Amino acid sequence: MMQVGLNHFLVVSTALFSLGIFGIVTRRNAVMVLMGIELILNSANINFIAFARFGNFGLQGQVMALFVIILAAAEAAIALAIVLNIYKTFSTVNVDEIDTLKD
Amino acid sequence: MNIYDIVFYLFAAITVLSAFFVVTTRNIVYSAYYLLFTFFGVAGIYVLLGADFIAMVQLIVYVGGILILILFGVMLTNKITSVEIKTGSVQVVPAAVGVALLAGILMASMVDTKWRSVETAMPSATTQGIGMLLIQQYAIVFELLGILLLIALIGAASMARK
Amino acid sequence: MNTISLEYLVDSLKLIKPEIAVTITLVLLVLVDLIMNKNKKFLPYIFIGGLTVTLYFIIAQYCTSSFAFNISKNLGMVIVDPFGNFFKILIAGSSIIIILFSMLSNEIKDGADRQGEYYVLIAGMILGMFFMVSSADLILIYVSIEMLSLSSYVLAGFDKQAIRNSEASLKYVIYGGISSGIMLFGISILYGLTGSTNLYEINSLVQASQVHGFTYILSGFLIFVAIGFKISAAPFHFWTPDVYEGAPIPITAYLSIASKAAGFALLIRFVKITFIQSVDPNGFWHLLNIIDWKTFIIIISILTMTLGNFAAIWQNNMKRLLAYSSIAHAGYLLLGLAVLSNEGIAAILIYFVIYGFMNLGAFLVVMLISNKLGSEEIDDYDGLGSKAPFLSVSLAIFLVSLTGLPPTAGFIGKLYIFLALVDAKMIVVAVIALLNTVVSLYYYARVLKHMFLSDSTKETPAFTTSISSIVFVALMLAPILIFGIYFTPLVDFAKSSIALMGF
Amino acid sequence: MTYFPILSFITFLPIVGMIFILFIPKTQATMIKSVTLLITSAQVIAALFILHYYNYSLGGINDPNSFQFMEKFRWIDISGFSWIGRIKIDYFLGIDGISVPLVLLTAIITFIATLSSWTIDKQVKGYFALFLLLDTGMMGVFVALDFFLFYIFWELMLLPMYFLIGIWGGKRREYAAIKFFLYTLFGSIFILLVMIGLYFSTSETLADGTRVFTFNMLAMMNPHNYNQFGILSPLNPNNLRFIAYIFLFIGFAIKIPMFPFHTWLPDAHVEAPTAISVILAGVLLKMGTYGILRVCFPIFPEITRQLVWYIALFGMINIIYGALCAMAQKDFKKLIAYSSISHMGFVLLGMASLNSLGISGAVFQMFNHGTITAMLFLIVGVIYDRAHTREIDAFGGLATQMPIYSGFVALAFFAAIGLPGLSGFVSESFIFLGAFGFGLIRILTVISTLGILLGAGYMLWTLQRVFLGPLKEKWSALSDLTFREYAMFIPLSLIIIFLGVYPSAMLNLMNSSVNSMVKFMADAKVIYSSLSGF
Amino acid sequence: MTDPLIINLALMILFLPLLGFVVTLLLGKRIKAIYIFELFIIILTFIGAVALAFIKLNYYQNTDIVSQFTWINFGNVPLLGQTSIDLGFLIDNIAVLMMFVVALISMLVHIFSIAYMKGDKLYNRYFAYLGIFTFSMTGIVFTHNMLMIYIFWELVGLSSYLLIGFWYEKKSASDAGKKAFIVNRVGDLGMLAGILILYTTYHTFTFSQIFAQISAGHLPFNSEFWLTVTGILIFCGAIGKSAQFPLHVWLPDAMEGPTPVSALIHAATMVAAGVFLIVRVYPLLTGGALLFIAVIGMLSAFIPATIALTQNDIKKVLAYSTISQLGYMVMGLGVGAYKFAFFHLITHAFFKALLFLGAGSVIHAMHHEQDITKMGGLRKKMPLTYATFLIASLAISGIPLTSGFLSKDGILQGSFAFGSLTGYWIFGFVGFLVAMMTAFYMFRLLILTFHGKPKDQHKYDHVHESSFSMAMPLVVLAALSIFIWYTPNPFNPEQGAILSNWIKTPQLVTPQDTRYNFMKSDVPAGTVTSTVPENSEIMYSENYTEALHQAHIPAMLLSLVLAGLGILIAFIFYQWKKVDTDKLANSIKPLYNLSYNKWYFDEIYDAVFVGGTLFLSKILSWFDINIIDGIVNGSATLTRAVSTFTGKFDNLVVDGFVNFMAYLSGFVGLIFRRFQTGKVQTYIVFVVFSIVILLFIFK
Repeated sequence: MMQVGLNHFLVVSTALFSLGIFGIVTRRNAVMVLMGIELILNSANINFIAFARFGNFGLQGQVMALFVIILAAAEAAIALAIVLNIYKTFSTVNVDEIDTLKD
Repeated sequence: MNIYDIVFYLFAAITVLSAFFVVTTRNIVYSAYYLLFTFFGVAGIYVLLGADFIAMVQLIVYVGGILILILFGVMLTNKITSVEIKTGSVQVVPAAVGVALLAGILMASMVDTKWRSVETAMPSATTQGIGMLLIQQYAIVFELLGILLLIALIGAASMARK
Repeated sequence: MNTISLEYLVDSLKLIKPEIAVTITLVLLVLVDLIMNKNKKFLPYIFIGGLTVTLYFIIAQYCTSSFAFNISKNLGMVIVDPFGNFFKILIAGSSIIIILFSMLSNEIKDGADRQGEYYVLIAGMILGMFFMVSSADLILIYVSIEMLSLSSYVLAGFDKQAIRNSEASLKYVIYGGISSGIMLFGISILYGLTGSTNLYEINSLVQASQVHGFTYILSGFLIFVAIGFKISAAPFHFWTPDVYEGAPIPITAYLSIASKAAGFALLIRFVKITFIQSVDPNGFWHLLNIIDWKTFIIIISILTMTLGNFAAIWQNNMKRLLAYSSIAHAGYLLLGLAVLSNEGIAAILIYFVIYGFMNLGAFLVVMLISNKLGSEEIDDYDGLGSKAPFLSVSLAIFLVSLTGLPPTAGFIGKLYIFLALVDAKMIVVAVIALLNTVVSLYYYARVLKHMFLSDSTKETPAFTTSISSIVFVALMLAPILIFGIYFTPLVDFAKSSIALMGF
Repeated sequence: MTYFPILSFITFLPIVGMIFILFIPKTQATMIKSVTLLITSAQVIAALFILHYYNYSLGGINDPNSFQFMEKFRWIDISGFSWIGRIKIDYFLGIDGISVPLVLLTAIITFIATLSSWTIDKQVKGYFALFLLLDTGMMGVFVALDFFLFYIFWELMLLPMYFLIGIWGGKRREYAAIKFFLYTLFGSIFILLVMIGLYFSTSETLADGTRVFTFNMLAMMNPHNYNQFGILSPLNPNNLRFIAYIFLFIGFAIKIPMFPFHTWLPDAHVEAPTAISVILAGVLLKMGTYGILRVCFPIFPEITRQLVWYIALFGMINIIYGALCAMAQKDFKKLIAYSSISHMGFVLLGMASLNSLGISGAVFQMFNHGTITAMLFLIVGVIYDRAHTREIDAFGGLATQMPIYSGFVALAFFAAIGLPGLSGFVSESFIFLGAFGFGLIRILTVISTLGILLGAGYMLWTLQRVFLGPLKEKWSALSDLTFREYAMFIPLSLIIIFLGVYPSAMLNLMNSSVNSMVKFMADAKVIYSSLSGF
Repeated sequence: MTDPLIINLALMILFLPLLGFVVTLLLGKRIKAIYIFELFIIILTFIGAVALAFIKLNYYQNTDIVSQFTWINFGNVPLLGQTSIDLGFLIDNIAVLMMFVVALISMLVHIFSIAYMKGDKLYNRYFAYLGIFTFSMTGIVFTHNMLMIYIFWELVGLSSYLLIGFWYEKKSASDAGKKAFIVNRVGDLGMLAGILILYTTYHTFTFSQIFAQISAGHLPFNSEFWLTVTGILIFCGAIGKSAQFPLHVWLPDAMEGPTPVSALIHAATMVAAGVFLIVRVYPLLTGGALLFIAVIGMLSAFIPATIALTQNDIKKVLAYSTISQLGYMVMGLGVGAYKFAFFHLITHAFFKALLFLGAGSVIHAMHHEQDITKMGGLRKKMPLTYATFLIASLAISGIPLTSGFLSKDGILQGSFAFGSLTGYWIFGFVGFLVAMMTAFYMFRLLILTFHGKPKDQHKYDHVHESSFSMAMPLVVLAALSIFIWYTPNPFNPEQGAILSNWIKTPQLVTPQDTRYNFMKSDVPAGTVTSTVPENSEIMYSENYTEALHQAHIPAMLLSLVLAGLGILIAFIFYQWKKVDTDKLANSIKPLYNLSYNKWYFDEIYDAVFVGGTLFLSKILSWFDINIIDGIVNGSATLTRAVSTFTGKFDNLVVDGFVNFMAYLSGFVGLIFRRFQTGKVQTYIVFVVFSIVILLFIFK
């Protein structure tokens, strides 16, 4: 195995990203979908920090990651509130069953 | 193959594998716990990348905040009494094809690209630097995030109150 | 890294007075909502007052062209320029209209006890959009998009009773979450490629570097996903019909105007600043040869307008129809960008003003009708022409304007887009767009048909419209008719606003 | 020059009337009708004034100095677009010998149609408001000299027409209305595109010496006003003028309507209320041929010369095809509609001749077709009002029951057949004479003459089936014309007879312009061939 | 050269009947006796015509009076200069003679009609129509240009239409009117084409100017061939109007009109307009065109004559005889017997009008019975009618002392001479044959009607001689059928003023080498002046004059013998019944049927032209609805193929009908719609795929 470098981190982040998307599109449970989103955000964060580290871009990347984490928290809060709301109205949180609005 | 590498592979494996389980396990609660491991793995990677502060934040916010939130979500949207909280998957095949294609493209281009890469020493403490950036260059973003959190608070409350 | 003194901050604050005004309004709304627990009818007036002040600040600094929150001597996080100000006026203006709108809406009235949150969240959206149109930094862009999104997720599900509200909200949040996630990933790649998040800096760095082109394309497209989501460009539009149908009408209207405008402003800024090489004297842009934005946008726009128009033929729900129509309009607007010239931008700005009036007007009438009929189904509009002549005729004019027939302003908007296209010799694209216009006539005319041509099958009494509604509708109507005949001021306004900071 | 802006007056008077009507309570139906009648009669008077002060010796066409009653002022002027020059749109009205007959026609036909609309009792207010709006649109098209303005007026009449057919029409009105709407919009987008292309290819020098892009149609007619690199500039070797011409032509041809774009017409006519059919056939169709004559011909003379054979060919097809289709119809109104297609073919044929005789014949035919077909539709309307059917075979022997009506019918039918002494004859013979005089389209002309044979065939056959023969029992209660109907038929009849006997009254109006046009087209051959790219 | 008196007189003659028409038509409902006004007008017209003829023939015998005005001015036309269309009069001898005939017969028919039409509910309108006919006919006669000929040509067509269909409640009448109009239009198309060629070439409609240019060597499309074609095309108008083969089918049907109308329009005047037209354009007819005219004339003389042999309807027989006689005239013109042809026009007008009026008298008396097999023995009850009818029959058969003998003999003589000069004996042969047949069927008619025993006793009992107003015209016309008015010598018409001084064969203007050999000018080529002297006599070659002279006696004798033979056979068959006609008919069944069924012209035309047109129009209409509209509207196949969504679509978009574009749009829309599943995760899959596709496109 070669020396761990930037690409290794990128591979991890890409894998996380892909798994995140996969989770979002396949899991029926809305909460699981939210987990997928978190995965995506994490993958981007890895990118930021890895790039900053290996490209010597300074701390910008880390600050970015910090912001993303905060945003992720906010988003999760709102999203969960919405999911709870859905649960109240539909009595289910299975995303694929919530399709009254369609053509 | 030094320690750094081994640790990296360890964390990478934890991260990716648990992420894989997150999106495949039928039991939601298990999923949530796998997510914990993923976050943990990511935090480890942050450490490997010299982002000590971010790693901490990752643990605190994600594990301490978001994950708990998600668990609450799981609990509130399912009947607690049922032992097995399971959920199915939909459209696995098209999703797998699509995601595989996308992942392939991403991987290929990520690996193929000649990134700007400079050999630098592992930065020491980053907290101060981040702090400076937050109140200088990124002051506006920082402030904005404050308002954003307020809005998120109000929004979530409003939603929940409904 | 330069140390930035406090003075810089203070100077910067002077430049973001509109944003500050919005923020203060926001806080004020929160406080008033808390203090005056029972009586919430002052909230909208406070809000309007705040926005008026905001508008004043925008106009006062209209011609300023400057950076704020500098990270170095001549680079900043925030750009204050006429282009951004134009969109801020658009956003603030449409916000005022939406607030008035909300005061007339039954849906919002039903959630009376939560009106405070409603207005606060709208203020949040405004703030997000203001930063979207004026930020020069990808981080700020991302944060502002999130700010806009988070508020609108909640607002889309604001109505208590309606099931569809919750659903709209859920779809919106999932869709929005993943698109901003994808964008973030794109941003991270771009950051990796250039080492900066500042658009201007990226521009110069890209010009200097010789990195793998495909990765740029990758990052560009991934970033476009979230913008495409905001402007509901195909194939990222899927949320639009569902959310538009599900959300309360004022919010639908707001999403179709303000949110889209902010998205466009962002897109234009992103494409132009990040990838520009030079602007020739004729106003055409020469972009860096790393991403073929022109082809990309043409494909997207043709896809968008075609999809929007053709799918709209089938719609039975007025809101959904207008949703598709707004998708189609996004397609037309994208054409203005596809030209990659200042003229195209001018066309977009002109179009946006007109589009704002006509689309808001259409939604307004739909809402007023919905208030009375309790339905947005087109079939229920049968015989409306005789029952509510004023509303029907107004809606007809708005729809005709959306079709783009003279002498309504909608024609002027389209005209300028086509002027830009023909000037750029993109004839085939122009023909496709024009044919799309014909298709669009089809579904707009269907509404007209139901209102005027079909006799009512149901026994619904004729209904009266309150004076305030009539005045409001008439106010929306006036610019449609006036700009259709005399559009000099409009064009002058747009023309003076195409200057982006730095170009 | 300061004089009364009569063209604006005649164009916008109906809009004023419309606004006025909007303030009349909808219960006051008679008042609404009276106001409309007042407005339209004022329009007729204004048209007569125009006629009176019209200078017969001025040519017009491409010479701005010989247009009359010109009104020109800057409407939109946006300077400072450094990269595309100034955007300048003029409010530019003016008439020459080609538009004068049509202005007159519009005034007369709208007046007649107002009378014919008297029986409308459903949503009277809306009807007359739209009617007047339509009036403005039509009038505007004939007086506008700025392409942009022309286009605005062109589109302005779409919507009222849609509603007038759609709301007050027959059973399948919705279908007919949307078909009309889609077809014509489809046509007009092509016009729009070419208009924009021309805008970027033409510039005109202002008083202060600056050159600006222009929508001025007269400027577009002069090849020296074109820019070197405009896509529709004859100076540009790679120009797209040919395609643009086709686009423009199709845009106008849909309105004529020219085969194979004609299918909207029978439907529209059959479903439209009588007055609207009258307007549609009387004025609206003329907008297509007028557009070709006013826009296609002088702006693209060299392409016109290339394609003239095809124009004549389509004219011929229209004539024969329309006539044959008319023959097969069972619905009286549809028959008239197809005959309209056939007659409009003559106009195309005449225009294609590119000589004075043919073009004056074409313009004259526009006027005559306007009056004659209007009368034919009124005739159908009268019978439909009484019998509530238009099935030709349902009738028979009406001449006995309604002798005076039948007299007018005979007049109109024979005018449509082209009987000498009635106006249709003069224009049709001029068209034949002109077209035959142009060697290129001679054969087509000869084939087209079959049209007058077929015309006689279906017209007389109809006359026989409806009016001759024994009276059917069920129609023995039909009453003859009312006073109002007299008022519609008599003016039209007088015009038809007068112009049949003394066509100079109309031809003198247009002689100078037609001659200028012919001269222009002939000169253009030389001028354009001397430009690069040819 | 104008003379105000003559021109004003001509104007009066032209416009008086129009005034009569307008007044009578408009006041017809109100004032019952308004027909008297029309009568008054026509008498005035007649007086005017007599005065005109008198003045012209006495004082201006060799001068043609022309007067014109500019009708339409085209101003300064590019490439052509000042251009205008002039209308005007050409009053020459032919015109005044023709006018006299028209006015006289018109007046007589007016008078005849007073009694004949009595009691008709549209009595006044009938007179109004007669008025407009007289007006139109006068127009044709007086005009000096092709355009006006065409204009009035159509107007006589109109009046013919109106009068044939006068009893419009009868389907056969309105059918006949329609048929007449349309068949005439067919001929007019040719004429129009001829006019188009003339105008295109000469930019004028005026005869004299056209002739001048032709004689100056300016030919249509610079080709003699086209000059011939032009002549033939103009002749097409005459084919229609004069009911020549193959457009003769309308005339028998036109007998549906009132009988006086048949006398006026369909026997004496209007149908002769075709001959008049040839007379007018005679100078520009080339040898080829004349030969064509002769052939058509010959066929038209022969075929209807054979048909007339077997017809039983009194008016139909007369109608076919009219066609046959017109064919004579046309043939006469074609073989160069210009004078005699025109002369025959005049004489024929009188005796044929007389025959028709006589027939009218009979029909009136027999209560509108027209079948001669049901008549008989009327001689005794209607002696005056019988006498006049007999004179007319003798005249048409060409028996000496009648006018018919003079003119018909002339034509036969001309065709005889033509045969001897050119070798085309066929014209002479057919001429004589027809002369015999004419005599036969006329006397067959006479015998069956007036001789023998009455077949329908009941009707016979009610028969009585006609009243004065009906008898008077018969007498006048009978008088005019006697030779004395035309020539002092009953065997040589050339001795009368009418042939020697009044009718003059015009100078040809066609190029020398296009003429018949015998018509070639003796003046050497090149010396022909560019302007044709007005009223100049044709300069035939010597040998023509010689041949004509030689043909005189043989032709006369032969025609006499043949006519006598025809009469004799008629008597044998019908009077003395020596031969069983039925048996004879059976023995030559095919021929008899051919004749009896009018050579099946109507059937063939109906099937081919009428049926063909209707079929074509049906096809096209189907095409219009299903294909043209179908391309737009969606063809049936497509409808079925996508019928699953048709139902939905119909309700959703324009009810029931869908046009193809809408179909397509709808279909595309439907596809797009499929994406909108309502499942947000599916959307995201789409997004992912879109990104992948876009990346592939732009890679």
